[in-house]
Parts: sequence; C-alpha cells; structure tokens
Amino acid sequence: MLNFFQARIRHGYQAIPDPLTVGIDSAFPGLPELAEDADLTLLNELCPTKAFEDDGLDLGRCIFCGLCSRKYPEMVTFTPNYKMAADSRQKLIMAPGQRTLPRMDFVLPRQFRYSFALRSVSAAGCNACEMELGASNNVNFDISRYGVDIVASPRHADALILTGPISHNMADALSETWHAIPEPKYLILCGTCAISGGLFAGSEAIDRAFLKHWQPCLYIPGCPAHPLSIISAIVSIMRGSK
Amino acid sequence: MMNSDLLYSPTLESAQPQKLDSFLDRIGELINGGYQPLAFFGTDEKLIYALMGRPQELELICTAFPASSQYPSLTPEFPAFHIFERELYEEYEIVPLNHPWLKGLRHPSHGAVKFEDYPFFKSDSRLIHEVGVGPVHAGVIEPGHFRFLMQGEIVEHLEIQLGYQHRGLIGLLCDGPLISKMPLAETIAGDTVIGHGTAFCRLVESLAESSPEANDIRILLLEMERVAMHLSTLSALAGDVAYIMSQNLFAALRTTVINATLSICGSRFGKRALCVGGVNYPLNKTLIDTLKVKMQKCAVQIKYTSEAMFASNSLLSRFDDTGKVSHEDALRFGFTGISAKASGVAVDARADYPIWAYPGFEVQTVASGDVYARAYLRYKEIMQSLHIIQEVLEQIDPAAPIQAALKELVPGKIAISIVEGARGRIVHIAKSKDADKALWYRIIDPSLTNWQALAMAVAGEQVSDFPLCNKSFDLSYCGSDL
Amino acid sequence: MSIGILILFIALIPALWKRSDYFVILWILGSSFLAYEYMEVLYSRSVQDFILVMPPPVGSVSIALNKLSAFFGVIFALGLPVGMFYGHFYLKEHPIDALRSHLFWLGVMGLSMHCLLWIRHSLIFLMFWELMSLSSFFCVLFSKRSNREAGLNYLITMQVGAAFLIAGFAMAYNQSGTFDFSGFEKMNTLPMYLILIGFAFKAGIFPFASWLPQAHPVAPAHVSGIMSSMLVKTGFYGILLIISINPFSLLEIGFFCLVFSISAFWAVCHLLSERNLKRVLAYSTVENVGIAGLGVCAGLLGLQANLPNMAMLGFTGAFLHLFFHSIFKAQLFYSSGNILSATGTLDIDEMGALAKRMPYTAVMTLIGIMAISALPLTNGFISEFTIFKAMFEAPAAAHLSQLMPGLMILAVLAFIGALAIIAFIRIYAIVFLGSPRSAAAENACELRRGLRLPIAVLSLAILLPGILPNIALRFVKPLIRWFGLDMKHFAFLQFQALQISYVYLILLVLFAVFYIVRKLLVKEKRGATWACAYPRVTPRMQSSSITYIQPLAYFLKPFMYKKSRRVKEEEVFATKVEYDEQHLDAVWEIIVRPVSKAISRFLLLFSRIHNGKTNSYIAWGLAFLVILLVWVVGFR
Amino acid sequence: MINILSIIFFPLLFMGIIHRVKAIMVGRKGKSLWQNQRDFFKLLQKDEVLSQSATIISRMAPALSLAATITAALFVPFLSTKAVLSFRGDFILVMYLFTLSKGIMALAAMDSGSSFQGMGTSRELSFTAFLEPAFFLIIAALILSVGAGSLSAIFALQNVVSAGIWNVFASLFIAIALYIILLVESCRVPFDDPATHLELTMIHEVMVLDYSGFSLAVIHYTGALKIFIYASLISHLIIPPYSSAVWYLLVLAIVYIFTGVLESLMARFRMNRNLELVLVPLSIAMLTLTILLVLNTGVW
Repeated sequence: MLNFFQARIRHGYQAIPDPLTVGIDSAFPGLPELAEDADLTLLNELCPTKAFEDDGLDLGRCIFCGLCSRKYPEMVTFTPNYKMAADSRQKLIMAPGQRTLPRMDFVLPRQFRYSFALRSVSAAGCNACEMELGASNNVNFDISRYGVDIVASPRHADALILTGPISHNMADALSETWHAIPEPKYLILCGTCAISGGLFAGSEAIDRAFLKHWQPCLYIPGCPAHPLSIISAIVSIMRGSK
Repeated sequence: MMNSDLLYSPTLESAQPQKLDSFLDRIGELINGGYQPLAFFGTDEKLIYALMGRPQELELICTAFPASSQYPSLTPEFPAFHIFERELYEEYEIVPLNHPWLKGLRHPSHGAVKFEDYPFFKSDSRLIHEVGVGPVHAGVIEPGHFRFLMQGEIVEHLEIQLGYQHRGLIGLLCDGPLISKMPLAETIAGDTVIGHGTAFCRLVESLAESSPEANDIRILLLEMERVAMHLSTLSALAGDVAYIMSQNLFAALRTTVINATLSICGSRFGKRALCVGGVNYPLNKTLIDTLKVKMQKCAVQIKYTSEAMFASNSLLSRFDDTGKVSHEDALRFGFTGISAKASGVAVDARADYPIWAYPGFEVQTVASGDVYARAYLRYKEIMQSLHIIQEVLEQIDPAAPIQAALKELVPGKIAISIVEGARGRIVHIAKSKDADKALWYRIIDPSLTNWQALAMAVAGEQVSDFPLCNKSFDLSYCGSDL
Repeated sequence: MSIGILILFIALIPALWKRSDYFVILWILGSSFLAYEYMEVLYSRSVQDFILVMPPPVGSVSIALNKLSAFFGVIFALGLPVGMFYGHFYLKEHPIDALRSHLFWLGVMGLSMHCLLWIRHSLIFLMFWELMSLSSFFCVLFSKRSNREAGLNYLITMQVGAAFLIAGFAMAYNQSGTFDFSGFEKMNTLPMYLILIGFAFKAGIFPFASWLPQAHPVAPAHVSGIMSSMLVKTGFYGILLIISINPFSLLEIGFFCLVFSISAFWAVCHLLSERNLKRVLAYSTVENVGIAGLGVCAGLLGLQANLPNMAMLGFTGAFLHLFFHSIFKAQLFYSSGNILSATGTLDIDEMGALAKRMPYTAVMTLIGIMAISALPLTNGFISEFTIFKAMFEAPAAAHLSQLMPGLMILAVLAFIGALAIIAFIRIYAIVFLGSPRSAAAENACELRRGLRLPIAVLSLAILLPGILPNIALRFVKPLIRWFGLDMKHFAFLQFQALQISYVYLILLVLFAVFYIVRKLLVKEKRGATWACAYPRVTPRMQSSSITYIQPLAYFLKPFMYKKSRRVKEEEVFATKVEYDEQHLDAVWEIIVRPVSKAISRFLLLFSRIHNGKTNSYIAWGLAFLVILLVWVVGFR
Repeated sequence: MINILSIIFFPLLFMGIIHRVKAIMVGRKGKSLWQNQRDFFKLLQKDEVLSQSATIISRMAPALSLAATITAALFVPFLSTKAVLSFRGDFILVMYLFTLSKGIMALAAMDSGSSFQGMGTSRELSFTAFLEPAFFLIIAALILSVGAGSLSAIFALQNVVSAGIWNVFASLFIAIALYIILLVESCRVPFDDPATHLELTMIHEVMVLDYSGFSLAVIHYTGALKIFIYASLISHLIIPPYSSAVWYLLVLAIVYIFTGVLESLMARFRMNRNLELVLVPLSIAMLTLTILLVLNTGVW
C-alpha cells in the first residue's frame, strides 16, 4: 500500500491541464498546408491514397504518411495543428493556400452540452485508431472531464464512433449496433479509414454501404487520429466551436 | 552492430517441388528434429510451401497441389499445423483429411466457407448453455466473436470465431509496386507498426539484395514499441481487475513512451518512420539526449509501479493460477512470444533468428504459464528492452546516412524475414514476380497461432476471468485477419 | 351435524355417474353452508357440539367444533370448492378412464377432511384419518403410468405416520381412560411426542416430509393443490390441537425451533436446486409449514418469557401464514397445472418466454410468486412481517436462554426468506421470461377461461388481505382471543396494519406517477436484445436453470445431495462436452425408498388382495381399523 | 420535509464525490461533481429502445423499483433525525421494500433473455441471501442496546460516544458491517466494478445493459439513493444523538470519500470469492450481538 503512494507521488499529476489549447511536439504531422503553386497532379502521383483532388488535399483520404512533404517540402507542409475536424465531407478538403479548416456549424442539442456517451465500433480498423480513442480517455487526455463517456452498451449511448474501413464481415454488426442506440443519435467517423476507406478503399473485402444510409455529423481525420484531435473535435460539437 | 544477411536466403534448391508424401515425410522428420512450422501455405502457382525453422536454421520445402485436392492432415500428429491447414482449406479448398477442426478462418467474401453458417461446436445437454460475446465488445476493442459453452458460470469450452477484421490486405499488397506498399505494411497491425514494418522492409531489401542503413534506429523504434505495447497491456490488466491506480500509472507511462516515438517520427505508433532501405527521419544529438533522459526516468517509474503492483495481494489473488497454459501445449501448438515464454518455452526471434546482434541478450521466461506469468514477463521484457534502448542510444551516430539507395527486386526470388514483435514472432515471406511486384506475399502474425492459447487457457475457468485472460495474451485481431 | 356435510355426501352420487359438473355445484353449495357455520362458530358461539352415543368400546363420541377447528374449517370450506371447480376443467383438459373412482375419492377426501374437524374422539378421528389418507392416495393415482411407485410410497408413509398416531392415542387412552380429546390435556411426554410425530408425517415436517415432493408431481394439479394447501394443514391442525392444551418447557420449545428451522432450511435448499416445477412447489410447502411452525415457536417462547406481545404476534403470524399459504400455494399449483397443460412438461429447462404466450397466467403467477416469497403488497408479506415482529420483541426477554432461540429464529427466518425469494425469481424468470427453450414452450398458448377463473379468484384473495391486512386480522382475532392472548397489543397490530396500508398507498401512488410520466415522456422503439451485435442469437444463449443458483450452490453444497455427470472428450480439439446433474432428496433416496421397497415386496405376498378393486381396498382399510380396535381394547 | 428534499437532491450529488476522489487519487482531471445530474437530465430527454423479448415487466420494473426505494427512504433519518414516516418494526418493511425493488429489477433483467443478464442477476441475488440476515441481526443488536422500535429512532439513539466502552465497539463494528453491506448493495469495488466495460465481469451494470433513456436514468438514481440511505444510516450511527446537521453531512461525506479511496487502492475479487466476503457483515453482526448480549443480560 505504502509503496503505492510512493509510486503515485513520483508519478506526479499527469493530466494535461487543457487539451483544447495545449501545444504538441513539432514533429507531429497535423493540419497540412499546400503552397499556392502546389502541383496537385504531381503530388497525386506520389500519394498512396490519391488524396490530392483538383481543388486541394482531401484530409478524408490523407494518411499523413508525409511522403509528399518529404519529397516536395516546398509544396506541402504538415503543421503541428491537431485541430482537424469537419461536420461535412467537403469541408475536409484543404485548398492550396488554405490555412485552417472551415468553421463547424453543427452543434449538438443542449442536453448533450455536458454529457455525451459514445459507443465505439471498430470495423476492421488496424487498432491504431482504437487505441487512440481509448487513450483519449486515459489519465493524460481524460475526455471524461468534458462529460464524455465511452459506454459498454449502445442502449446507453448517444453516438456511435466508427473506426476502420468497415469490412464486409463487420457490416451487419455495425448496423445492429447503430439500431440499438436510442434516438436522438449521432454518427462520428474517426480516422481516415472510416471516412474514406483510406488505404483499403479499393479492397473487395470492404462494404461501406452503411455510410450511404446514415449521415455522419462529425469527421475526424488522421491515421490514426490523435487523441487531442478527437477530444477537440467532440468537445467542439458539444459546446460549439469558438 | 549488424551482422546482416544471416538467414535471409534459405537453401532455394529445397524450394523445388517434391512429391507430396516425401514432402509430408520431410515435415515429420524436421519436426522430430526439433523444427517448428513457421509458415505453411498454398500459393497461386499451385504449390504448398512449408517453412520450418529451429534456432539459427531455416528450411523451406514445397510440393504441388494434390491432384485430388485433398491430403492426409498433419494436425492430428502435429497440432501446430491446425491453423495453417484451415487457411489452406479456406483459400484453395484443399481438404486436409480428418482435420479435427476444419472450419473457416478469415471468411473472405469469396471464401470456401460462408461467414454466416460457421459451424460452432455445440453440446446437446440442456444444462450446458452458450454465451456469445462480440463482435462488438464492451470496451474500445477490435471485433471478434467468442462462443462459450458454459456449465453455470464455468467455461467448459471456448471457441473463437475471427474474420471480422478481414480487409483483403494481402491482395492489396500484391498489386502495384511492392516498395510503395510501406504504408499498407504499417497497417497490418496498427499497434505493431514497427514490428511488421521492419519485417516488410527487410523482406523487400533482401528481395532487392540490398542492405539497409540506420538499423540501430530501427532497433530503437522496435524496442520502444515493445515497451509501449507491454505497458498498455499491463495497464489494461490492472483495469480489468478494477485496480485503477496501476491502470492509470501505466497508461501515463505508455503515453510518455509513445510520445517519445512521436518526437522521432511524428506518429505515436511509429508510422511513417520506416522506409525500405532505412528510416525516414534522422535522430539529432539533442533528441538522442532527451530520449536517454526520458527513457531513464521511465525505467525508474515503471520499476516502482510494477513492484507496487506485483506486491498487492488483492491483485495477485486474481492473477495467480488464472488461465494456465501448460509447457507441453505451448510446445505442441507452437505458440510464440509472450504466450510461449510465459509457459517457460524460450522462443524469441531476437535469439533464434537474429537480424541484428543483441550483445548479451538472453530470452526472458517465466514458468508458471498463468496470467501472473504473462504480466510479470511483460515487466521483465520492458526492463530488458529499456536496457537495449539505452545501449542503442549510445551507439547511434547522428551523422550516419539513414537511407540506402533502392535497387530493383530480383525476379523469382523467395525471401523471408523474421522479426520479434511485441506479441511474438512475425514472419513475412514473399516471392518476387518481376522488378517491382510480388507474386505472392505471406504474413504470419504471432496472434494467428496464439489465439488457440487463449481458448485453452480459459477452459475450466470462471467465465468472469475471461477478460483478464484475454488481456493477458493481448492478441491482435487484425494481425491474424489481414 | 350440519346440512353442509349432508350436501357433500349427496355430492358423491353425481360423482358415481361421472357428472363432475353437478358434483362441483353441490360442493360449492355445501361448502358455502359449512363456511357460514364455521364463521358462526368462529365469531359468535363458543362451541357447538352434541354427543353421539355408540356401542362400546367406542363409547360416547362428542362431535364438536372449537375456534381452532372452525378456523381450519373456514380454510377448507373456502379452498376445497375452488379446487373442485378447477379440477372439473382440469379433468376436461386431461380426460381419464377412471373418472368415476377419481371423483368419488375426491369427494371422500374432502368429506373426511371436514369430518376430522368435528370429531373429538380419537378412534373415530383415526378412522377418518385413515379414510383421508386412503382417498387422497387414490386421488394421487391419477394416470396409470408413472406414478404407481410414488403413490404407493405415499400410502406407506401415511400408514407409518398413522401407526405413530395409533400408538400415541392408545397410550393416551391407557393414561386417561377416555377416547375423548379431553384426555389429551397434560398428557405424558412419550404419547404426546408419538402423536406429534404422527401428525408431523401429514404436516410435512423435515424428516417425514419426503413424500410431498414425490407425490405432488404425479398427482393432477387440483389434487396436489388441495393436498398441499389443505390436506397438509390437517396435520398442523393436530399439532396445534396438542400444543394448545399442553404446556412446554423452554428446552422443548428450543427443540421445536430447531426442528422447524431445519425443516424449512432443508426445504429451501431443495427449492433452490429443483428443476421440476411442481416439486419446487411441494418443497416450498414444507418450507412454509416450517415458517408457520417457527411462528408458533415464537408464540410459545413469548408465553414462556411472559412477553404477551411476542406471544400474540407469534401465534397471529403462524395462523395468518397457514391461512395465506393455503391461498397462494393453491393458486400456484393451479397455475402450474395450466403450464403443464400448455407445455406438456414440468421441467423448467424446457420452458421460457411463456409470459408472451400466456400473459394471463404469467401475471397471475407473478402475484403468486410475490406472495410466496413474501414481497410487499401480497398477503405472504403480512404473515412474515408479523412473525418477524414477534422475533424483534425477543430482545426484551429477561433471560439469555429465552432470547437466544428468538434471535436464532430471526436469523434463520431471514436467511430462508431470502433464499426462497431467489429460488422463486429464478423459477419465474426461467419459465416465463427470456425466449422459449423448447418447441413445447414455443407452441404454448393460453387455456380456457374455466382454468383461469379459480386462479383469478385466488389472486384476488392474495392481494386483498395483502393490501388491506386488517381483513385478515379480523379473521384470526377470535382465535387469538380464544388462545387467551394479549388483545391490547393485537389492537396495536391492527393499527399498524392500517399504517402499512397507507405506506402501500404511497408506494402505489409513486409507482403510478413514475409509470405514467414515463408513458407520457418516452417514445419507445423495439430492438433486438443487445448481444454484442451478434446477429444470429439462439435460445440456447440464455442461462440454464443451474446458472442462477451456482454462486449459492457453492456455499450450500453440504446441504445439496446431487448426482452430476460431466463428459469432456478431446483429441487435439474437444469432440464432446456434456453435463447433467440431478438434485435428490437424501432422506428419500437413503431411507424412505429402500424401506418402502421392502414393505411393498412384503406386501406382494398378499398380491391376491391387491386386486385393484377399490371396494376391496376399503374393506381392508376397515378391517385394519377393526384389528386396531380389538388390539386397543385388548390392551386395556 | 427537509428529508424529502435531501432524498431528491443529495444522492446523485454525493455519488459525484466518489468520482472526484478517484480522479484525484489517480491524478487525472476527472468528471465534474455534477456529472451525475447532467447524465440524469440528458437521459430523461432520450427515447428508449426495448428488447423484442421484453414484457410489461421490463417496462414497469424501474418505476416500481424506484417507488419502493423512495418509500423505504421515507423511513430513514437523513438531514433531520426525524424520519418522515416511522412505526414500531418499520425496518422489516424497509428491508422488504429493498428486496422488492431488487427482485423486480432481477426479473426485468432476465426478461431480455440475454445470457449476460442471467449471470449478473444470479450474482447479485446470491448476495441478498446473506445480507438480509445480517441487516436484521444488526437491527436486533441495536434494539438490544437502545431498546427503541423504529428505524429512525434506533439509529438516532445509537452512537459511538454513548456510555460504555462496549457500546463504542458495538457501534463501530455495526458501522463496518453496514459499510460492507453498502458496498455490496451498491455493487462497488471490491465486489463489482461500476466502471468496468466487460459484460462477463459486470454484476449490476450488466443487469441494466438493455435499459436506455428515462428508465436508465431512473435506475441510476435508484442505485444512488440506495447508497445514500446506507451511508446516512452509518453516519447517524456514528454521530451523537440529535446532533446538528453539520455533523451528519461531515460523516456522510467521509463515508463517500472513503469509498472513493478504497476503490482506487483495491482490486476487485474473483467472482466466486465475493460471497465469502458477503458473509463478513453477517459474522460481524453476530459478534456484536454477542457482545451486547453479554453487556445487557449480564451473564457472567
């Protein structure tokens, strides 16, 4: 018992004071910025997920592998800004010269302002996003401080947070879970795989029909999405982004 | 510190197709000679390969598909083959006769067996009821279905149905130039990025017969990954028995470690760190020093926390004698990594098939084979890895080149790379088709073989101890489902 | 004697013509007469009796009622016709060839039960006692198939019991020189205990109770209902008869406490693990008799330690419990009859989800279950509440020796109560909730109105005194006064009963409010039960009956006598897993069965006599009594 | 009146204390003190999804269980020592009201026909078997020592500082026994882990796995109220008779804080060992009883 307190005291106070404003290691590849004169086709050649469209870089497809920024540092730079999230697919596209993602209009109803329960479903995720989602509720990031809870039963949940590209074998289970959540309910996509299928978009073992029927209210890009991104995104739809 | 191409080109003449029965006999001989099956699979060139290995030695043999597309199963004699033969059956509909457990494995949509009508093992007696857990588990966990046959609260039998994570990764690996598949290799198991990444790189490099740079940085990342994984498992174990103190302490420590990884490559899991031929990001002097300090502090912290944890009675009463795996079973089924080492089987790719010399490395094992063993072993390995990390950090030369120039693949070459990931022995084996594509590519994640260990461990236990056992193995779903 | 009895005699005539409808009507008629009579006795007249002079050695037979017998009389007069009514429809559900004899013996059984209460002469009493045992035996022999052994064992057990009675009565006769019950006052220890044991056989008290769980499952629902809710009470009536007129030492009371505690505990252990629905109910009868007995013990203890309040509460509790038990136990047996008719099985592991298929029975049974596990809002709670209160008076006792038994009973009662609740929640959940475990349960459907009406009536009889306890208290009041117990505290108890009713009012209002608010606020949607999103859930994925008690079984192992069979074969992988277990009644397996086997083997010598003709059975029964008579007289 | 108010406002608030303590112990920011209320009101505004196999029982269970618990609470002394209702022997009714609320919830849990809920129910029910006798014996012991007849009176009169060293022991023992009962009844560590996310290991949580929205809110509140009742009893047991509300709140807070600390420092038991521990209050009660017997009846 005593050596516990010892360990605990050496351990000190671990929680990040404020995940919404805390700085992050400059090595972290956050929100990318494209130079005005970025040659998108050239970049698209390089990109493993072909995330560069005619009007910019689609964060929903980008896996932040940094290939482009290493090869053409003058065209693409990944800033350590972890605040990446959007409430619609289009808003995820970073046009050349764009500095930030457009502001989110979507805000949850009042009752969810300080209490929001998530049911996570991993549909063929590679377990990186899953671990980051778990981490966002650990002692350091501690999303529970905002009243966000990751619950066991979908009956207790307000939202389904999906990770992974949705494998064929997982499709049924996913919709089962979605239907088990009582109204009003929301769908959150966490990680590039969930948003666009990422690297697996082309695979025949993937079945993304579910997303045809249900409209997500929040997209959190990243491969995997960083806990800080997840937290800031979720809090911003709870309380409205400042 | 690299004695490189040891073991990278197994005697290729032995990879000439043999007669089926001589092939089977050979396998028998090898196993009696102390070999373990590392891989056993069919390929589109209508060949069945068997990669057999024992410390410092590898042998690759193969045979043509049997005409009758069936052959006497190896499993009854050598259980270690059971999962491989299921794979073979599923992918090429080659039936291993009197295989005791011939069911689907990953259930690809075009597979031999449908996912819906998976034949679960059943019991007729009324007093045995079933409990099905998954695919959507209560926590933030990957999907998999566990079917218990229960006598009251006691587990009579556990059957594990996987395949929910199957996302057709192999197929994707094989179309397109292999070198561009690095990001894909990193998602084989997102928590073993470096493990699989290294294996992939080494494979491609030896297919291209080029030798990479910056191995020491790879070692560093690999060991850091190991530390991080073990920490998260320890944290989860503590969490499962509601021991929130250590749960949170370990979680915090993991964060420190993976943030250190982030400071190297920008990803907490070491994604984008590796590339064929070396690594993407150099280590400068200051970073090395900060890492030294960080890891040093971590080591002290971990020591304190673990000692406190392993001294707490209420926790030990949960860990001791829970979920035992016997030494014999571990050998028979050819488990690897923690699952084997915790039952006193000293298998560790770092010792058996070293890709780098680890000076003074000896395999850590614990004998008892229960949850405690697996937990405590993790602690021991963490300490060992932290030691290695310090050594590596000493040796890293910031000025050294980090990437070797890439050569083209040698067509028709078979290469093997074996890496000890956090979960155990990772085997990648591939054959190059032409200058840049692979003809076939095989990934054997340690979890694939180790799931059986979990099934055996919980038989006869209280069902309420299952989550604990499960965590103590901490196996990868996506790694085995691919 | 009364006109009621006469009518019941007449009722036997339609029975012989297989006209069960007239039979029932006559029974209802006669019983209402009788009920009126008993009530009259209970409230106004002290006793009503006349002497019937018979040739020696029988001598003058006093036929009389006192408050006690009247009390039981009311129970019978109200309970029996309901049973007969239910039986009428039950027999329609399960037609039998031997309808005539069944009805006849049914009538005889009821009659003899009533007559017992009137007779105050040991020989004649014995005669009716025998008649009752015999007739009930023939009633148990319902379908020819399975139940021969059980029935025969039952008969033999009863005869052994009777033997004790005979011996006891004989000795009492030698001592007092009269056959009249007045001779029982202040009798010696030995005969008294012989008689008590004799009655204990009928009352279903532990070492002698093994016949109950064996006989009930094979008997038709109405018979087992009547037997365990009323026939058993005759035994208790006898015990009270003795207790009411004999003083007891503290030691003896302690001993009674022990016996009843063990009896109830033994029963509840089996209750927990039993899988046969009717057997469960049979065990619970033993348990409830035990509880009532503990109430009596509390009463005696109160008298001993001159705590008038405790004494009053104890006896009140006991009487209430006897009365209420006869209601909810009958109700549950009839419900089980309906379940049997609907599913064709009694094994609870074959049932499940009946609540969806027979909602009516489900609700009724829920009420019965609540009553039998003494949950508030039902009558069962009131009686146990009273007994508990009696125990909590114990701390006022002057002496440790008087206090200890009280506290012991308290602990035991609480423990037993809790276990019973668990047991019955388990039963109800497995039978009515979840999803069907077998095709039989799948295709079950609600039964005809006639089979539901009696249950409805009884449910009402459960709830009414449950919510307004004063009704029941008024009913036992004269009895309490007759026992010369403290009326002042009784008045207080009545006041408290009123308070409880108010508390219930609050409870119900609150409940209604929350329920309605929910109704108004909430939009409901239906979805599959959450099973981790596994789409192909099967009914086998719900706990079997042993799961619910396993945590407890781990503790009660020493008290549970079970045979289990576990098979697990595996080569590399499991090839076969099986498990089966049976919870058996140790007393039955080890003692009763062998003995009765021996006896029946002995009886086979007279197999010529055992020719299956009912009249010859009577002949032998009577002959037996004549012999007995001669013996007794010779003794003198 | 003041008691009714405390029934309404305190339970959820005090549950918050446990969260705070745990958070502080492990060094995280943690949930807010008001989180429970927030969740409660959020749930009230959500719809419900009911299992297909659910019958009327599932629908009425939460309401009935709450009604029963509140009715029971009316007999308990809270902020004011004088309970709203009380009569001689009311504790029997209280205990049985608890049982009613638990019983109906158990039925509701098994109504859904899921195997997890079957397990959870059997585990939770098996506790009651030993708790009821324990509770009754405790009451009997208290009656012995103070001779009062109703719950509120008993717990108001009994206290540590009253005369006699034995009484001190007695009431301390009883406090411990009651505290264990509290832990079991409210399914907290070491018996159950309210924070666990694993169906197979849950006890109470798994019973409500299929409830949502309003019903879930009601269930949470009922659970909180139950803890609150036991905690209040303990606190009244400790403080001097008819002392100021400040004392009461102080001790109450201490009880909750202690729970939080305990949960941070202890692992939960293996499932089949739980029952052994549930026996502890029973044995403590018996011990106390004997002490008091010796005391009051003055044998030897």
